[in-house]
Amino acid sequence: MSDATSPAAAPVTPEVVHAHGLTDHEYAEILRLLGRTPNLTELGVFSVMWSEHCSYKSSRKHLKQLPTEGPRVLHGPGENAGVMDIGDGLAVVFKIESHNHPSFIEPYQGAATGVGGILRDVFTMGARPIASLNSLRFGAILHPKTPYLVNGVVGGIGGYGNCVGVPTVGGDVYFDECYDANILVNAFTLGLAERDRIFTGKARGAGNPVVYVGSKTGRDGVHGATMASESFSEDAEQRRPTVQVGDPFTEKLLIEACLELMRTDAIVGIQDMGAAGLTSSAVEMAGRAGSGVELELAQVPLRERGMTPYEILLSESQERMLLVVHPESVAEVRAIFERWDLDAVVVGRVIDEPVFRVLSEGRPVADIPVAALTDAAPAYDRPAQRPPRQDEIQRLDADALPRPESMTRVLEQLLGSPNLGSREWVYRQYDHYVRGNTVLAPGADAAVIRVKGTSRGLALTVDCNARYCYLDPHAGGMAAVAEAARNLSCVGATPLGLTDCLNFGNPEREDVMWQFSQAIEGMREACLALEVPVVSGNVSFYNETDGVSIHPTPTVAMVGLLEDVTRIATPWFKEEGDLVVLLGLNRDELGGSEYLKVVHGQVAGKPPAVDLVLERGIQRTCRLAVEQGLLSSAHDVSEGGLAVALAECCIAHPDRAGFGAVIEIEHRGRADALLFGESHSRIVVSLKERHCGLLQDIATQENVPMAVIGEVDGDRLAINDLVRAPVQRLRNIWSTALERYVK
Amino acid sequence: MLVKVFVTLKEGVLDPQGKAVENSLHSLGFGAVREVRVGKYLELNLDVAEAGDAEQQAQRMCEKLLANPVIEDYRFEVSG
Amino acid sequence: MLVKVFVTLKEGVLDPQGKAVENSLHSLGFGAVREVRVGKYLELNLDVAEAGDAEQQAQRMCEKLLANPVIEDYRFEVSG
Amino acid sequence: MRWGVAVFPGSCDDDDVVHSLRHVLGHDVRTLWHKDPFDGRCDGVVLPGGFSYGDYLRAGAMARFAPVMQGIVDFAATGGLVLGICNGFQILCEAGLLPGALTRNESLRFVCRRVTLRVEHARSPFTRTARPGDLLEMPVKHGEGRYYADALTLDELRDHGQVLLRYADAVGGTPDAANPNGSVENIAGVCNRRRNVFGLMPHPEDATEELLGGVGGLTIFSSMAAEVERRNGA
Ligand SMILES: Nc1ncnc2c1ncn2[C@@H]1O[C@H](COP(=O)(O)OP(=O)(O)O)[C@@H](O)[C@H]1O
Ligand SMILES: [Mg+2]
Repeated sequence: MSDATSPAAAPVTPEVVHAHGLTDHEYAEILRLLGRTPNLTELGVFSVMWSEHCSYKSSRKHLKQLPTEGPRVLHGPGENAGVMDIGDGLAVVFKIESHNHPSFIEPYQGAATGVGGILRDVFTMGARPIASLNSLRFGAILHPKTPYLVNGVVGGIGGYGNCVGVPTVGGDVYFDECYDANILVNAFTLGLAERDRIFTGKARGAGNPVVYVGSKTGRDGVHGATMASESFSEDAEQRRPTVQVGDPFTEKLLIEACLELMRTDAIVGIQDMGAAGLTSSAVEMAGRAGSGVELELAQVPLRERGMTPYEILLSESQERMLLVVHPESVAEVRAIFERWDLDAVVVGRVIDEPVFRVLSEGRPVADIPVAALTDAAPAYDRPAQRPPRQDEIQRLDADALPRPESMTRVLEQLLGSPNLGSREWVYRQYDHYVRGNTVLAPGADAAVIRVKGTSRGLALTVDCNARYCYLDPHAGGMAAVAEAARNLSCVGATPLGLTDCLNFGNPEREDVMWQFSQAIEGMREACLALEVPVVSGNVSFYNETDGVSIHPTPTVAMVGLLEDVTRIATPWFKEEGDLVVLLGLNRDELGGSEYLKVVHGQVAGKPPAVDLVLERGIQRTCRLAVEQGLLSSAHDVSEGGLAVALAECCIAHPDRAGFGAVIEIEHRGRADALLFGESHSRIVVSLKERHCGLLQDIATQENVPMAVIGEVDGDRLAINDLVRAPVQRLRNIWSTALERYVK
Repeated sequence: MLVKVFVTLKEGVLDPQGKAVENSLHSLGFGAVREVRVGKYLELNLDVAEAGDAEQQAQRMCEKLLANPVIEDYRFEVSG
Repeated sequence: MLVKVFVTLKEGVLDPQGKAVENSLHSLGFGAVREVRVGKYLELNLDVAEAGDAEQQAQRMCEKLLANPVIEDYRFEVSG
Repeated sequence: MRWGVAVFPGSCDDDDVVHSLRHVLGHDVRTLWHKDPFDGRCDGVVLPGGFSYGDYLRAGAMARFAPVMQGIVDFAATGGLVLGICNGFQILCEAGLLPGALTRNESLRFVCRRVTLRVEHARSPFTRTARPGDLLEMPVKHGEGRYYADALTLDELRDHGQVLLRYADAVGGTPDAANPNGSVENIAGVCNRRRNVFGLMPHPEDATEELLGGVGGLTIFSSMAAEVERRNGA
């Protein structure tokens, strides 16, 4: 690939074509569209624009299945981020994105630049970023590389997010050997904008100048977009020079300068330079407007000497934006960026002719019809096939499982396990208070931030159980949406919309495509039933190493609205004497549980099934009860099952030791299934006895089973005659679980 | 044996720290400053007798821990 | 002129980073390592003709910005 | 009360300070842009938290040379009240307005959590509405907050009652466990000998509303306001 950096005159041979990740068929199509042979620079442009990452060529057909409409949706997928109306003339702008492969190569910088990238997607639309989430998947906790990766990634997310002054208010972290050689780092940001001042990436108006702002261009990440679209192999670590380094300080200046400029009328269109840098931002802006763009590379601010047009066009240097402005505003743009000590340079102009034309000191180096790069990009209907071994995976002989001697011991083992232990070690490294809106910091079912100047609040969560998706991608996709909505409902928020990051293996494999289409179908059904539109998202394929795929991981980040931010619920018990109530049904589903994995070393069975009607009823019941001020606490049952959920109610208070509880549940089946089965649609609430009747009324109306299962009491947790443990002991085990491994 | 290790960013890798120091030095009036790069400097004592042994260990320590080969270069000196 | 600046923590100032590196090296099997100190290493080009001038400027840069005298010592080398 | 809040490139908590002073306390606030000289026409100045100039060399090292700082130094020299929060504290130490230095947290990690602070002295413009031994709750969030001063300086600080706040536990003790960053003697905030310049690592501006988890930070701002009233009334 070394000759890719030599001048455009270098010959385009079949090897060069393949090295760019293009198939013979795709190359033939390029020849047809151009009516001539592309030069090397043009080939590079095609390769990034037609990469999976930019073109969504394998996923487009399936993504159309997702419901994207709703009364509050202002901009759905297709823009840099989704936009939703929250009333009072305000809108929220949010999106999630992956930075998986870069984070494996250089965890700190990979994660940091992932945060930087998603921030730009959000403020490019005119929104002030006010909250971030991150969703992380690492390999087995005992894998020798895991602590290094965890420390690097968490450090990078904090290092970048803290420095730009955007609070990181939540996220999730899981460990599983399927990610040993392919970790996942998905970053989410939410911004707040005025409803009528949303900016989009459109290069309108022939003659309008195209302005480059932000950091100078170096050779960083040349070919990042194609890397994100290729499988990993051992030699990936040799792609070293392409690592991007983040500069959060410059990003902070860029945010302030752009938001300041957005208060003027200078901007016609604006877009961040993300994957495939200058090329994709210019081409996408022209594509959306049906126009063309002409660039003069000699004007582009460069950090390194001797950069070729190829490198300038494909560089993924961070902290850069591309603007189209009104001609008379150029001086104003310059003045504002100078005030923030940033470069702002006119590098081209909008043209009527719909082509992407690039000059280098007046000499043409690329000339490609915009549509050839956008609309004409390949779209595949890749074959999908349920793998025969799926039946085998789903088989679980529960009767053959040895019965644990002590359920208390099992509970302790689970609370101290990497996937169920407290995440505090992670989120303590993130500033979750900056901007002064954080009502509920990490540690609850969802984060809550207030919206200044209104009585409203926003709730945020990110969820996905990839083990469920592996066992049954349809049920798993459904569960991811259901759980996210449930987490929002637990704090009292009504789901508004979601953004998803679909992390999958190699789409050229039939079983992966099957997983993909199944997961989307499951998500779709849950979105429809729970009335949550998908407003933005991201697809990350090729998460495999040497032919082994990760578990399908369709991460769902969901945003909810609270009309009154003072009316929220938190997971932990508040007062002795409160009754403990279970909304929902125990169904003894052990398949895919953390208990099976941790205690019996098995990943098997059918994952718990989601009954969407019940799910909807449970969530509404919880929300109404929070709204009416009936509840002292609310917490959903998820990984680890009922026993872990009850334990969390006792121990999850951020500063205090917590209360115990005495629980008596009627039950006839297996004790382990009762305690540790992960049936969906269950919420544990606590409340004053006098509120019980009112809660029962709501539950009856919503057709939701409800049972009083015990009382908040003392300083130990007791469940039937199965579990008996001091709260302090459980808390110690739980709160030190992660740091024991990763420190 | 005293080992001094110098860890610097690879050429071409963005050095925001260096850039910031350069800007500050300029605004403090040091106009002649060009290209500042900021790296790490480590001193460690090695309880071994032979310089050759120290060199070998230093080499391996740099490779394994002290420098991040993805973005950094290193250099070391061993002295009595 | 190339100026190399070494900034190290004063003796007596706790160096948790040095301690952490030392522990990591031990657990990687480098048992002979003693007393690791971590500091900063800066390289800067000075567009001046005279070494003496470079020395003077380097001195002032260290005093004013590059090191904090409450906690740090510095040292620099000027080369052609 | 008229406040000035300095804004450096990379300041992050400036908006939060302005919000607390203007909307929670109802005071007059203006921002002081780092490139502009400061005329001293304020009753109190706040240097907010964040990562001024990226904090790329040492936290606060570059900000002290900003044009606005000369005016703030002059303001302090005439007895004006200057409060440095987090990065502001680091800047004040770098500028020599406060003794000591803030170094990398002992854990080598950024730390964000609520802490309890014990008021050591109420005889200061920053703590005058409190009583010695009072406990205040507010968050810390920093990577370089380990206060360091040599033995001689520590003696002086003690002799002159300059340590205004220490990290404490729920009952007012000062065990290591209550210390989020390894600061010497659990020191969370110190003032100068003249007692008109104060720096602390915790964030009072993030603890001024019950909705956001408590009002422990109000003590600092209202003490300053009370001091100004006293001075003006006198
Ligand atoms: N990577 C992370 N960054 C920030 N907060 C996190 C992260 N991972 C987990 N958390 C927080 O820890 C708490 C527990 O997370 P999790 O167990 O995933 O919750 P749940 O099961 O309710 O979805 C949540 O408040 C979550 O936001
Ligand atoms: Mg939950």
